[in-house]
Amino acid sequence: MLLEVAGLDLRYGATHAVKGVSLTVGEGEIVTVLGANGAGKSSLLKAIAGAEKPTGGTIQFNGRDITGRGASQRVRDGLVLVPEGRQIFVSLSVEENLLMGAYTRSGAEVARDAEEIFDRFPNLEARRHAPASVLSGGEQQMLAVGRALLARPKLMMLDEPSLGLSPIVVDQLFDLIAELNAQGLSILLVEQNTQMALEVASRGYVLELGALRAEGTAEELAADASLVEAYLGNAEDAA
Amino acid sequence: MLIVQQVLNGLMLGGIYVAVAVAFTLTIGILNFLNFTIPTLFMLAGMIGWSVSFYGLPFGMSEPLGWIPSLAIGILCAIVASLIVERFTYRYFKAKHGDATEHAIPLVSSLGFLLIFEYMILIAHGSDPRGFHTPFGDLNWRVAGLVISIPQVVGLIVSLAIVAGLSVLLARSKLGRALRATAEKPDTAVLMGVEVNRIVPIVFIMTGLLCGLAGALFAVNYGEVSPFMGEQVGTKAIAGMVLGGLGSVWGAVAGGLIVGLTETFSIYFFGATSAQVTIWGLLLVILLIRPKGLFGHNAIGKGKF
Amino acid sequence: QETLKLGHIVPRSGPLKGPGEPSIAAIDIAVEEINAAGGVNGKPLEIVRFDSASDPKQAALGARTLAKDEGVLAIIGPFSTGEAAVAFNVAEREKLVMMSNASSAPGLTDGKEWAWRITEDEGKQFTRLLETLEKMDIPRASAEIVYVSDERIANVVGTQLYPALLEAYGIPHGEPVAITYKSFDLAPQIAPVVQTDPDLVAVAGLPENAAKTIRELKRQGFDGRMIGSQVFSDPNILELFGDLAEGTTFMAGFHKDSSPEAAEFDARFIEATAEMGIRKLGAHHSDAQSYDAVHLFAKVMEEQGITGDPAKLEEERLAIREGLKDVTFSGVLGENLCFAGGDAELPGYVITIENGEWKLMDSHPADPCDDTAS
Amino acid sequence: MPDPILELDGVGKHFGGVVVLQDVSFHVARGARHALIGPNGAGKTTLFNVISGVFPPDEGTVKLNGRDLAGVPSRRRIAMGMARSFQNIRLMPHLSVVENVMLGQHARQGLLGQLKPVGLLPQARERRAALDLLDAFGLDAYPGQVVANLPYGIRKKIEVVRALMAEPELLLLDEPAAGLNPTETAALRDFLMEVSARGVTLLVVEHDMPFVNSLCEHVTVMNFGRLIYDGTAAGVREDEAVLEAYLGHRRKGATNAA
Amino acid sequence: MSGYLSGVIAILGINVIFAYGIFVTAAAGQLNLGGAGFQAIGAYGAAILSLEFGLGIWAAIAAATVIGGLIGFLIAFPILRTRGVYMVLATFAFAQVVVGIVLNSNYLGGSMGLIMSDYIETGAIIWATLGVILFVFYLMSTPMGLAMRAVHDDEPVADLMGVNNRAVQVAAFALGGAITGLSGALYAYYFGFVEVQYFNALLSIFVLLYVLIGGTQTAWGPLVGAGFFTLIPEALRMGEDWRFLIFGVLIVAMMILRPEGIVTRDAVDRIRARLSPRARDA
Ligand SMILES: Nc1ncnc2c1ncn2[C@@H]1O[C@H](COP(=O)(O)OP(=O)(O)OP(=O)(O)O)[C@@H](O)[C@H]1O
Ligand SMILES: Nc1ncnc2c1ncn2[C@@H]1O[C@H](COP(=O)(O)OP(=O)(O)OP(=O)(O)O)[C@@H](O)[C@H]1O
Ligand SMILES: CC(C)C[C@H](N)C(=O)O
Ligand SMILES: [Mg+2]
Ligand SMILES: [Mg+2]
Repeated sequence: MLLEVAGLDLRYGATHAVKGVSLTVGEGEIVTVLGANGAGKSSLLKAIAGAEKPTGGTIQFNGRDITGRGASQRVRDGLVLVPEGRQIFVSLSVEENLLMGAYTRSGAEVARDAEEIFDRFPNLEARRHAPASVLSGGEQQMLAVGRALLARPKLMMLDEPSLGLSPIVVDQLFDLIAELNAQGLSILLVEQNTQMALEVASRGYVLELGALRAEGTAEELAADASLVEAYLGNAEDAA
Repeated sequence: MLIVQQVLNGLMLGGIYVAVAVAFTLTIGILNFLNFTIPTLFMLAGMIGWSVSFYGLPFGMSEPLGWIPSLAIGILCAIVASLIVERFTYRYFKAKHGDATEHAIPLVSSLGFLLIFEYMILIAHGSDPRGFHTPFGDLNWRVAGLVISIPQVVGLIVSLAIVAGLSVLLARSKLGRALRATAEKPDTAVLMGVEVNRIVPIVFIMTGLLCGLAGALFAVNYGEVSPFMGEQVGTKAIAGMVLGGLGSVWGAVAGGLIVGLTETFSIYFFGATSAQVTIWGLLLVILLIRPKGLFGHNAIGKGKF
Repeated sequence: QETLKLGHIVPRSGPLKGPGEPSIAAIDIAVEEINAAGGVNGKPLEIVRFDSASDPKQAALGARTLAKDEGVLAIIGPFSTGEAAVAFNVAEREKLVMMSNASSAPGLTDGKEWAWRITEDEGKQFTRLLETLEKMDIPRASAEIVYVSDERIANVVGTQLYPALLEAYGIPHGEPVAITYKSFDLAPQIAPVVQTDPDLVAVAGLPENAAKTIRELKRQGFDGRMIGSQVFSDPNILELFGDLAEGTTFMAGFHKDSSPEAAEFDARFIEATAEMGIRKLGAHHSDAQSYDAVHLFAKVMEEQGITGDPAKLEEERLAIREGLKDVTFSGVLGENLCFAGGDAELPGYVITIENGEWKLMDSHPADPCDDTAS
Repeated sequence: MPDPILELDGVGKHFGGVVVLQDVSFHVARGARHALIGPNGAGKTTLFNVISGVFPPDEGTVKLNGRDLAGVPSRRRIAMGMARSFQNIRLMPHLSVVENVMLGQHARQGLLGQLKPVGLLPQARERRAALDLLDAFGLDAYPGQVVANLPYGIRKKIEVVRALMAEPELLLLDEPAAGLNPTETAALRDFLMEVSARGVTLLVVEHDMPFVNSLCEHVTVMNFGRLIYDGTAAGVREDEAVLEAYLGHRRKGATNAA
Repeated sequence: MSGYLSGVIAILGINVIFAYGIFVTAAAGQLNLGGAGFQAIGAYGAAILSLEFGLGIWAAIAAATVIGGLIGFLIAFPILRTRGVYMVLATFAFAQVVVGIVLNSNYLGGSMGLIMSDYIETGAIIWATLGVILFVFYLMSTPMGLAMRAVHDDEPVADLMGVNNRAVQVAAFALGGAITGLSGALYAYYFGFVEVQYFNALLSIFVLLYVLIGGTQTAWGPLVGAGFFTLIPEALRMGEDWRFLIFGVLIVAMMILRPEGIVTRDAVDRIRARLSPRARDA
């Protein structure tokens, strides 16, 4: 297993946001975490990334216990989080934001990889030297994803990457996820676009009020009527 | 002749302000942190330098030392103090939610340190100014009836050299980028792999070094140090920094020199107490016309809707 | 009540800490002497201190506290003109004697009943200096004035006394040049002063300011004489001025060689301050004045039969004031000294620095007290 | 179109050399549920900013209820009946949830109302109104909390509630469903249907096409700052230009146009 | 009441009022590092009105308050052109100029100060303090107070909510100027002396610290902050210079432990909830 989280617990003062969650992500796997607003998905990812200090449990990455490691060290280990809400650096230019993603790397490849991102997201190319603050919401999201890709991680955790992206770009994004996965990148994905998430993922977990409510293969989850009712919505309802 | 001499006096006085103004502008520009301990770092270098040259190292570790090693120790102490400030102010400053007064948090702790350092020195050495003696009889250069202070000229040149280096470093390098990112969103910078606790201290080391050097030059030049020298130079340096525009290193250079000249001529024409009105009045007027100073950049905004 | 309580308001921090704080040692020496000899009316003296931090308001607060809470019989201090000008109002309100030990601006006690001081007026002292200069025919064709504008006493002296007195002695002078207490770079102010090449530069400022002034004067090539009244006349200026001090001439209200008692006091004082961790080269006139103030109070209290009984506090405070009115006293300051109005009449010593030493150039006896002036 | 509430006529906007809006003209009918869609960077949010007065258009006019808004300061527009939410959540971080919502009432209170000590009166009408609206959105668990730490989806909803608190005639919503899961999205849609039934006109920017399709009867599509489609919701699924630029062909039968 | 206690209470009262003057602008997002300047205006206003124009105590205090407000109003326009740290330093510059003008004016006593002919006792200050506290609590409970806090958090959004940012900020400055002016007038009458050196940069810094350490989120902040700052040094009085050192350490510790100030909304809500479970949603 690439990532093994066991009994992870996270409290913010009185709020018990994550309650003893265990999950695994295998080498080359795409795993998704689903749940309602406030279920604790973002908190879980932040704890795995080291941005929040868990109050219990252990995290193993690449066969090594990283529970006590700092967030920046985990990036060096190859564990990267694309945080919720974009979090781009508005005081840096678009290009500088991308390069920040490659902070732990150096060499000529970085520039090449950056060009590749620009090729994929022409909107970014057009604003390359502009301050990132002028980007539209969706463009900022593209930038956030592109930035994470530049880290060349082993495991990428994406927190609602499709937020604010137009349908075409969502498609592109999920294609990209599949493509990267094919190249060996493992992915832990939190998505509100549950149908697409379950389409690309092989396995999934469902969180409710901080605790694991269900886990299984994507097909199992998609077929679970009670889950569909609570989180996944159903096609007729939406149509 | 008197006028020429006064222009020289103004530029040399401004030279002292420049180094401190640059230190201010660095921490504001890079870390968005108005670090009020900067004047005390300047003072620490001078006072500790004096103390070592007068009493020797503490706990009887040495006899009084010569002026060069004493000032070197003073500068070192300023750097260490600056690092202590980093440890207890900036490191605790996590911009959780952006709002108009957020820069107040480290600012307040830095004011706490201002009191701590100033009163530590006052407790140790009292409030009196102390003479600082160098072996040079006369540190002045007299040409054509003009008196020019050599340490001040050296100080100005050193400041300018450091400034030139810094401005290139910050605008272009990976370090500069990481620092700016950290200033804006420390939590996110960490997620990029930035070791915030390693790179932020670099800024504080530079700050300590700049202030320390300025403090040492001050001691040599005026042959005197005092626990209040920081306040004196600090407020004017702030004026210089604001005049130039926050975060603009060359702006701080220009601002520092403008303040020096303004002060000198204000004193010359209207008397000692007039400088306060002219310097700060000029600042207000300039802010009225250019709310971001002469060479200021746009401040970090919240981004778009 | 076991002891007779006197208040002492002293600047233990702020700009006046340097000259002001050592008065603690001077007062303690006197108290020790008196108590060792059996106290006053059989009771030991006790000093209750309050730190004014060189701040007039703190001095006033201290006066109020000492008067109301501590029930002191009288107060020594506050130290400086700035502090006294404000705190004296409290003395009037609370009705107890306040004896300032250093404030020397003219007119400070005028129209007040409870405000006293055991220092000599700067105007009188500077007049004595000018007299001596004239007597000794020291070059004085022209003068410039440099003063510290944000210290009350220096400001009064620099803007009012020096100009008037220099004129009275026929010495032309330029517009007084202000420096501020904390200015470090005096080049812009001093440049025009040196330009006129005066014989004398009269300085009004605390020792540190005087030190800076002389340093800048010399740097710019001044070769005349720096003079001053009492404001910077601290024995420590020898160290503070360094080798630039030579020839500086000024007034002091105390001189250790004026009497054997004075010399003994000076020596004990240096020891006592050293114990406090303060390095003094000798007693400042305000230290001698503080020392004598304690003895003076002891004398008056003895004469008035003060008991320190809290029930009689009000009347005993009044008795002390009445006792001061026609007292004469002797001490380290001089013999048979007295008060004219609220102000003590004290001698003045003209000091010049020669070969790195204080040298007595001339001395002026205390004026006699004129009973009609008040 | 009969009685449009909002009329845009030839609106243009550029930042420096970058043209962001170009000749945008369309109307929003009173009482309509109108969607504004388009690719990322098409200029939708910019158009919202122009309508709400964050910055003036460089060209063209914006009319609300027939009145030209040129020169009307942004803060007046909410009192004229237009309220909006924000794509990047902009709640007041130091205000509690209920205070954030009460801020929505600001424009409706006169100077005297501004001086009523609402905070000292636990039963004040202003507070009750805010609490009731929060209840209606299922947010009754949160009123006293500071918003900063709430989950994204919750904050997104509070934004909508705050805008509604202004009792607008025209409600501009910038991606209200972003960050909501399908079930919550459906609930939001139902709620907006109710709001619409009360006569409030909706202009919604949204990328969630099932949501758009089930809520709005009229759709305007932008690309590169220009209008490329303005018509019925049904028609947009057949429009080749829109498919090309925005929806994409591949999954058109599946998720996007469900 | 003992003399010492009444003295401390008077200073506390003056500081509390002063802090509220700064708080009112800080609550609306404007950090005023020019407190000393505004207080000097009140103090010198009262002094001149009483010494030169013979106004009675209360008339002079009221007039000084109005003058403070007026100057706050006028200076708001240029100062509000700047933002963030620039504004902090513009207010600082303003105070420096005010003090500089006093310093250079013989009419205002220059650096020698003015000695008042009348004085007030602690009781008067206590009443004034209570009045100001009640007023600010009232203000912060109104929609206007809410608007001020909204301006503090996010100006552009407040604007779109219909808040007239400019008016709120100018009003806050005027009100802050008036309250600060009041504190200055009381100061002048209580100490019987105004001297310009008192109104120095450190004073501006201190009063801002009262407010920021107390917390800008609720009207309790300045009360707690000014109380803490006035009383702790008194409690530490034995230590002389040490007390400021300890004080500095406390400031740093405070910011580490409670970066948003001693009193935050959360804290107030929690206390209130404990006191009356009914008002939990307040
Ligand atoms: N910094 C924080 N301090 C206090 N409570 C927090 C903090 N961050 C999150 N919480 C609380 O933890 C719980 C879980 O929040 P989290 O953001 O992880 O939910 P989520 O599943 O990501 O929701 P969403 O889908 O809306 O993003 C919520 O109740 C939230 O209020
Ligand atoms: N101040 C500015 N300077 C330069 N370009 C800008 C500025 N503001 C916006 N833009 C550009 O204008 C375009 C439109 O932005 P806008 O935010 O309106 O897009 P949008 O349609 O809302 O997109 P999204 O769906 O991604 O939110 C973007 O490409 C953006 O980069
Ligand atoms: C000791 C002196 C400097 C005090 C001075 N004589 C004064 O009146 O303030
Ligand atoms: Mg989340
Ligand atoms: Mg948008």
